Amino acid sequence: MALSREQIAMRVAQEFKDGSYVNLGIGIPTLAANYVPPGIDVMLQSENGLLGMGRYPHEDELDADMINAGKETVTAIKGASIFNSAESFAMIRGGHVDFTVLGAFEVDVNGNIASWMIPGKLVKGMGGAMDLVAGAKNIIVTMTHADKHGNSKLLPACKLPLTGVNCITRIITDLAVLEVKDGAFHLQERAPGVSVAEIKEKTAGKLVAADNVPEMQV
Amino acid sequence: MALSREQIAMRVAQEFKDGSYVNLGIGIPTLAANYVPPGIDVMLQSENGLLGMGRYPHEDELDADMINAGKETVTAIKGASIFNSAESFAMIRGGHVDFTVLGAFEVDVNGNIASWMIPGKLVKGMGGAMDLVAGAKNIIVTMTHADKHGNSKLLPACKLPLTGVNCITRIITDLAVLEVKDGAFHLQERAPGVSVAEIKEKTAGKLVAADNVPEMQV
Amino acid sequence: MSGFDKVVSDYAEAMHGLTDGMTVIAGGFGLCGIPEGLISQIKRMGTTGLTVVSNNCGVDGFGLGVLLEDRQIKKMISSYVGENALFEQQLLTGELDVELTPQGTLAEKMRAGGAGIPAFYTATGYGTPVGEGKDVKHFDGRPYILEPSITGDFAIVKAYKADRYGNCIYRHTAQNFNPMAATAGKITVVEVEEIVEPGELDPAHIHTPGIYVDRVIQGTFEKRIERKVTAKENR
Amino acid sequence: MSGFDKVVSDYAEAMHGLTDGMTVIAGGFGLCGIPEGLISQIKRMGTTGLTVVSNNCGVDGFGLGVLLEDRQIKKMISSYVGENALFEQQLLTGELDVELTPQGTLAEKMRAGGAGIPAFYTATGYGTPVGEGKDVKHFDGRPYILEPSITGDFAIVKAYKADRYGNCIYRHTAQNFNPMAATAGKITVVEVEEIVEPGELDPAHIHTPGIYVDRVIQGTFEKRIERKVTAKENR
Repeated sequence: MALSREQIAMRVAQEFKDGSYVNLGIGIPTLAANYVPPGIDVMLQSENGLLGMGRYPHEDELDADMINAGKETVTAIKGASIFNSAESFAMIRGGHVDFTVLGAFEVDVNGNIASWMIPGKLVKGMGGAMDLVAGAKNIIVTMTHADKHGNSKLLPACKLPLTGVNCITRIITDLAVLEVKDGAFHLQERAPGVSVAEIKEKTAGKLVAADNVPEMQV
Repeated sequence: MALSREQIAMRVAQEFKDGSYVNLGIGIPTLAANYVPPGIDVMLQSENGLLGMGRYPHEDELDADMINAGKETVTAIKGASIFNSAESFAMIRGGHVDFTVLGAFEVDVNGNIASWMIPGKLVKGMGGAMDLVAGAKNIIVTMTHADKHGNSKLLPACKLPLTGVNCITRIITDLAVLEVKDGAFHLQERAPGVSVAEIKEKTAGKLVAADNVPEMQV
Repeated sequence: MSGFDKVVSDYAEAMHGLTDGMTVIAGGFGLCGIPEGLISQIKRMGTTGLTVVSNNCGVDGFGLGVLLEDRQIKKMISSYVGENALFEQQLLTGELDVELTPQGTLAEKMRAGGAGIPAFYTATGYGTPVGEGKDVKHFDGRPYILEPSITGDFAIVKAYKADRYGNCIYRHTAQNFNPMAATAGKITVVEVEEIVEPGELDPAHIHTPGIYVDRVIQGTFEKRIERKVTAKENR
Repeated sequence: MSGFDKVVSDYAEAMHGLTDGMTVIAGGFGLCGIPEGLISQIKRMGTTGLTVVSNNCGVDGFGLGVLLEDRQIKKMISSYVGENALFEQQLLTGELDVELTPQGTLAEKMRAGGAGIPAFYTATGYGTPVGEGKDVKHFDGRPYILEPSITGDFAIVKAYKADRYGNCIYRHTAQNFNPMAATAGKITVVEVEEIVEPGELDPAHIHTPGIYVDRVIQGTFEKRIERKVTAKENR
C-alpha cells in the first residue's frame, strides 16, 4: 500500500546520520524531524538564518522575531546560532549542510528537478530552493509518485521550468525509494505490499529494478 | 621651508570633514589623527577590523587582542565596532570609508601610485593598500616631494610596480598640496617660504601652477 | 562626536530625498524584521515607479504589501511571492514587473553591492530560467552563472537597537536580510525599537557597524505574526 | 547531541589527517589571534610541502614563522611579508613561492571559498602586478579583475570561546581573518581559550556557527605582542 505522508517522513528520517546538519522544506520534509531514529541527532537549519531550530513555542513563548523559513513561529535549541541571510546561504551554497529534503512537482532521469512554478497557473517563487539544490551535499526529494490525476512525476525529462540540473540523486515517494544515476531511476526499496510492476507502471522515466527489491521498513 | 612630518600631518588633518570615516596608513598619515581641527570629529577605521580606534593604551590597559593595522596596541572609543577582515574590506572596497591617507614611493600625473615594492630591494607586501586605493572615496597621498637622493617622486609615469591606477587625486608633500587631474599635477598650495619655481624644479611630472599660489596654513 | 549622530526625529526626515523611480532595498523576511514605519512613510509620501528589492512583498494589507495597493511599485526583485494575492495578481496581469531571484543569490547580491563587488559566480540557478542570458563559466568542471550585485538609492532596515552612531544589533531571526540591505543603500535608514548611547552595545557583537548607516529613527512596531504555530505537547 | 560534540583532547587528534603537500588556511593578523598550539603541532609533525594561506607568516621564531625554519612551507599566500626576515629571505632567494595578495582580496577569497562562490570581480589590483593575466571585465565603465576563491584541506583558527558544538566567538581584534578561515577548510580546527557548554553563548552573537567547525581544542596561549605602544599622556 502507498505510504502516508507520515510514513514517507519516517522513511526520510532513516537517511540521516548522527551529527548531520539538515535543511527541511515545507510539507512532508518538515514532518521528518518528528521521526529521527533513537541514537541519531540532527541539527535543523532554517534558511532565514537559524541553525538549531527547536520545537514550536508554547503560547507564552510566542515571539514575532523568532520564525522559521516557513514563517512559522519556532524556538531555538540550546547551542543554536542565529545569523543573517547571506551567512545562511553561505552555509548552504558552500556545501556545509549535509542533507536537504524538499518537495517537487517533477524529477527526471538526469537528476533535474522542477518545483517552483507552473506557467500560467502558479507562481510562488523559488525562495531558497534553487540555492539548496545547488549547494547541499545530499538532496532528498520527497513527493507522491504521481500527481492527483495519476500522472507520473518521475519523468524522462522535466517539462516545467527547472529548479536545478543534475542535482537530485535520491527520491522517496509514497511507493518507492529510488536512486538517480546513469540516466535512470534505480529502484532501491518499495512500499510494503507495492509490486515492482506497479512502480514501473507509475514511473514515466526509465526504471531499473533488480530481481529482488526489498520493502521499506517504516 | 619644507614642512616637517608633523606639519604635513597637520595639513592633512585640515582635509577632514566633520563626521568623516578615515583610514590612516602607517607613518605620517597616522600622525594626522593628532591634529584634527577643533569642531571636527573623525572616526578612525583600522583595516584589521576596528572602526572607532582610540588612543594608545596605558600599561594596565595593554591587551594583545587589541591592535591596529600597524600591529600596535590600541584602544577603542565608545561607540566603536569590531568585525572580521572580510567585513572590514567590504567597508573599504564598497566606498564607505570617506578618506584614506597613505604614503607612496611614486605618484604620476595620471593618478597612478606605487607604494609597495622595489624590485630586488624591498618586498614588504601590499597589505591593504591596493584595496584602499581601489575603494575609498577620497585618497590623500602624503610623502616627501623628493627621495633622499633628491629625485622627484611626482613623475610623468610611475616606474615601480603599481599599487593602483587612476586613483590618486590629492597629494600633500613637504613642499606642496597638489591636485591630480587632466594628466598633470595642479599646484594648490605651497609650503611657507617655498617658491613655485622650487616646486616646479622638484616635480618631474607636468606641473600646472596659477600665478598666485597661496601658502599652506600650518 | 555630534557629526556622527545619525538620529532623526520624524519619518519625513527619515525618508527625505526619496523620489519617483528610485530603487529601495528593504530588509525583512515575510513580516519578520520589517521597517513598518518607514514603509508607512513611503505610502504616505505616495512615491511611485519604485523598484523594491526585498525577499518578499509583505502580505495583503501589511508590510510592503501596502505599497502595491496604490501601485507605487513598478518592479519587485524578490525570491518569493507566496500567499500575497495582490502581488501574484499584479504579477500575472503584467502590471508589476517581477524579477524572481533565488533567496541566497538575492542576499549575496545585496552583500556584494555594499562590498564593492560588482558581480560573482554562483551555481544557483544554472540551467533554470534564472540563468537564461547570463554569462556561464566553468570552475573545476562545474558550470556557474555570473550574477551582478545590487545597490539602492535607499535602504530601509529594521533593527532591534542602534546607538546614535548607527551601530545596530538585530533580535533573533528578525536579522535576516537587514544587515545586507544596510550596506547596499546610498542612503541607509534604520528604524529601531530602542536608541541607546554609544558605548552601550558591545563592539564585538555589533551586527551593522554605523559606517553603513545614515539615519536612525525610533519606531513603534505592531510585529504581526504571519503563521502562529504553537506546540501541541504539554510541557 | 553527542554527534555534534567537536571537542578533541590532544593536538595529535586535532591535526590528524594533515599530510605533506596540503593547503592550510590560517586565521590571525600578525601575532594577534593565531592558533599557537596548532602551529606548534604542525611543526612537531614535520609535515612538508605545505601551502599556507595567511595574511602574514608570523615573525622570526613565533607564529607561522616557525614553520619556515624547517622549510615546511612550500608556498605562502599572504598580503604582507613585513618584518619577518626569514620570510623575506626565502622569498628573495626563491626558496619559498609567495603569492602576494591584497589583504581585502585575501579575506574575500577565503569567504567566497567557504560560501561556494568560485570567483568574484574586484577593482583591487587592476593595472598592477596582482591583475596580470587575470580576466578583466568592465562594470559601469570601470575595470575589474576576476579573483578565484580559496579553500584549504585544513583551516586552523583561534577563537576566544567555543561551545562543544563548535559555535565560536572571538575577542576584540583577534577576530580578523579567523571567521573566514573557519568557513574555508575541508577540516576546520579551532583552538580556544575556553570551552563552554551549548547554550552559554548568545545565539545572536555567535561569530562562527558550529556547522563550519570539525574539531575544537582547548589551548594555552602566550599571546605575544608585536608592537607594544603605550599612551604618552597621563590620565
